[in-house]
Amino acid sequence: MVTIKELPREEYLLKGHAACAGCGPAVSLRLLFKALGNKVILVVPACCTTVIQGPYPYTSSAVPLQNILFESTGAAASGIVAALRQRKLEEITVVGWAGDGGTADIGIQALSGAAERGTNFIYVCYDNEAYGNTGMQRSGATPYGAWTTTTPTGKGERKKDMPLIMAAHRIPYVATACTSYPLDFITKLQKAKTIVGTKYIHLLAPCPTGWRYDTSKTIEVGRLAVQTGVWALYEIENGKFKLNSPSDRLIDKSKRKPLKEYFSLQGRFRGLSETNVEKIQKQIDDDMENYGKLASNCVPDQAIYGRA
Amino acid sequence: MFYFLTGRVVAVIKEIRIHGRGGQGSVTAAEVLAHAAFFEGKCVQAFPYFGAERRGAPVKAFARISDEPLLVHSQIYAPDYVIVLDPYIYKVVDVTEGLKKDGVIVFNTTKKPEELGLKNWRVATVDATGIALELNLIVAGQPLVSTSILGGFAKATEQVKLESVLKAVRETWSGAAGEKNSRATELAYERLTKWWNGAAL
Amino acid sequence: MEQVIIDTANHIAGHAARAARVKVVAAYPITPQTTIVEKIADFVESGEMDAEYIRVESEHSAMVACIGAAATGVRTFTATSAHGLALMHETLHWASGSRLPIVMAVVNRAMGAPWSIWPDLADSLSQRDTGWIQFYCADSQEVFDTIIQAYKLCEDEKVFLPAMVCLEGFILSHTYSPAKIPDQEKIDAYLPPYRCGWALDVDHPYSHANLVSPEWYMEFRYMIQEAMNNAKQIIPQIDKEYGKLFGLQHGGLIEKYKCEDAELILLTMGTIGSEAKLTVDKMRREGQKVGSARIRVYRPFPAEEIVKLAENSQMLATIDRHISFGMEGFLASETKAALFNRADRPPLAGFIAGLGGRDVTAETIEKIAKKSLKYATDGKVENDPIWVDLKE
Amino acid sequence: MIKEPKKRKDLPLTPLSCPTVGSMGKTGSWRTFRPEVDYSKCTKCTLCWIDCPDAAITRREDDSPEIDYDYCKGCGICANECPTKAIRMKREED
Repeated sequence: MVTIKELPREEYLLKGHAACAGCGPAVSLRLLFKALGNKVILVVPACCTTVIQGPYPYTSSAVPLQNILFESTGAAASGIVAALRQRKLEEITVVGWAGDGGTADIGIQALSGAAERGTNFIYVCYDNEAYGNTGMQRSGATPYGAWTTTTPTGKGERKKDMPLIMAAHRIPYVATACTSYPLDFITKLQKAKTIVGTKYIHLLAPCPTGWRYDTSKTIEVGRLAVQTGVWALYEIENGKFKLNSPSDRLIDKSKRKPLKEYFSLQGRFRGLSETNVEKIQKQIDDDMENYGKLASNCVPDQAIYGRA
Repeated sequence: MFYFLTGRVVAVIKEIRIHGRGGQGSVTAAEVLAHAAFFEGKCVQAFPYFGAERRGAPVKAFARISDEPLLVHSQIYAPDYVIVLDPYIYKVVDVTEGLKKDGVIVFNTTKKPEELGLKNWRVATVDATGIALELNLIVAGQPLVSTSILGGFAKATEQVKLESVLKAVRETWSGAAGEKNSRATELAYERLTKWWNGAAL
Repeated sequence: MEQVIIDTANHIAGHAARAARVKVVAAYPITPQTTIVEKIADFVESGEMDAEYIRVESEHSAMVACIGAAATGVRTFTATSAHGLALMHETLHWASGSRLPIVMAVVNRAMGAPWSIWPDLADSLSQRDTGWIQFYCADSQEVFDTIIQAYKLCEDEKVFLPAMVCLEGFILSHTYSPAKIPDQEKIDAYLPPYRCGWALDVDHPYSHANLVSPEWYMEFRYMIQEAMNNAKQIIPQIDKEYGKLFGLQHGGLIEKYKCEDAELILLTMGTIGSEAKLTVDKMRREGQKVGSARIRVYRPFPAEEIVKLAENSQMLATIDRHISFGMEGFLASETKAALFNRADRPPLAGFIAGLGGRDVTAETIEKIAKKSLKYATDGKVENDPIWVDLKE
Repeated sequence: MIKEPKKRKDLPLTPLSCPTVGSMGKTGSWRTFRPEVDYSKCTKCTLCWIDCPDAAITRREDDSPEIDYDYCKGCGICANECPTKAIRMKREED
């Protein structure tokens, strides 16, 4: 695992951008450049980053960036990858950088198409669990029970499980990550860069404006998401499921922090009923148990989705 | 702005620009102000500056108050009044841009006009932030000034009565928040200082 | 070297993409376009075409893949029909707004509901506002030549806009007929590789298509209009130059047939324009001075040429293979618009014919011409569109 | 590429934006609180540097943090994450 001080000092998300104070996705995009450098072409659909980069004639992105239609990240990436190959410019990394709405909802078709075609690019979904750029409306990736402007009494459905959906495409690499675990995210990006084909990383990126917490708590909230088991860090490499630290130790329920610690920091969970908290706790316990099973008895041919 | 149709002054429209930061309630201030004038039988409009509003970033909101129905939909370039919600924003934004010569600026600050570089403007000041802190009127970590300052506006410009503002405040906030906001609005009305003599515009 | 092949217009379109040395094709199958993309797949797999064929999962993604590739500096091609084109609508705006010289074959097909796989021009005409140049072809040779000319045009730095090359489904797309495939070296000399000075490039990192505020958006839209006007001047030059090089010409903006002394001019598009020549010849043999003007380029709309055409004619008749519900055919509307400020404008009768693949024969066109001449002599023209061969 | 277009002729064919520090201007004006570093307590762990959303903290040669107040939005993540509480948030006075 790389250490922080080994990370390059160069910044390719230039300061003075338009992200809200305390923006998790903005930290994450910086981390992406720490991992991949600047021989990167970024493909960005309609999402917070569309505005974060600033209006013409300026941009805060120091790498070439293709702004594209909301549902088209996968398709645009396919075109760019094909063109680079035709122009024999092979060492450029094409990265799709999209929000949860642009990934799990409107953009899933283009992403699935690109994955099914084995398009050689890294797709990072920075997940702030709602349509952030338009003011926190509910998305498919909004968690059960969470407030958004279109679910004032809490979302009625569970979070769409994008990582496992992508694993079912039998792509060579799927991983989850979190802004609050920068080295884990960076390591996964660097591993993805060495793999040919479609690589999918689902990154939990806390959002103060949308999750209703104080802007200073972004990294703390992300950490709690993992420490309470709400969000598990894992990798599925060629179908082989592996839990990453600290999630590997949190299969044991006693090692997890109480769920309330995570909820209490965030205004979006303030209206959560006791029964809903229990219901979510049950969901987490089942998921972690399932991840434990996947990790332990996982020989390549028994992986839940990744049979070679 | 005076709306001239066929050479005759048709309607006297009072135009107000509100300066604040994303998350401070500039748009709410415009809406509550319009609501207050509506209670007095006026034709009203309130609208934000349409752009990506980011928490903390300078934003503008606008209101129009008129005797006749409002047909205009374009932006406000020469306001009669300016309301400044944020005490420091004048360092990065020219709050007097386009303001009419004898227009009035209602400023949430503890400073005097000369300290704000506004010596030759008609300025009224009130420490709305202080009032909010006094009453523990805090929302998402920010002192709420967007409605209380309208109390100051009522006194400084006499464009709306205090009771109309209070009525509009309670329309916007119910229960305890409504009470606290109304109290803050009354205090802002009482504590407003007009730094020029002579009547309002 | 040069060869004459006999094939369907769709396959000939595939040949054109190959001859244009397209580097990335992204396409999704839809009747009646399918045999274009199948032909291209053969060329790519056989190595006859050094290109990348992205088998995308939808037409929406087909156009966006072309946008991504063109923005990365390679020549791109795609093809679609009817609902595929409609699904692309949003992406068409994005391509023209990005000023990318993508060329697309549109195999015209009627729009549903209900399903119809047969040709009319409703699909491409309803995309006339998307900033795409639109060519309409009357035969396979023109399909081949127009695709090559389209790249020459679109990659001209005074244009830099995408273009549709439209051909009617089945009556053209699936019709087997001869076409000359010029010598490849001569095409390569005529059409040098595509260069884009502002392509996505890690050494010159620009962001493409950022948010543009009210301060500049209108200027960028005006520049697209300027490019369209430039195209209106350049298209005839390209057609003439292509004619000199390859001995093949198609009329520039409007293919005029015996219009010089025509009392009645039939304004047509696509294959109807070809068959109209038979009607013109027959009626001239019967002493009636009729001419046919086939609008080859619909966007940019050749308004000035139409005004010139109308100067010495007494009557105009437009034949629209399309209806804009609640009004009339676009060709009728826009021809009237072009002539509106002309005091000496002739009367115009607007006809709707051939929707959903209904056949439009030379006889049908003759009925149209005769009806128009009667309007001229009576001095009274129907304002509403006249539906030809409409069942009671 | 002209970075500050004044006239139409300055414009590229399609909006191409140039990488710029401060694409939204000096965002330092957005904050109401500012982080202040007590270097005596700083252990140069660089956590503040890695967690800053705005790259407003640069890592000096000795790995100690330097805050660029022109662009720091005062979110307070650095103060919250600093293991030795070497960074304190202070209310922005005039």
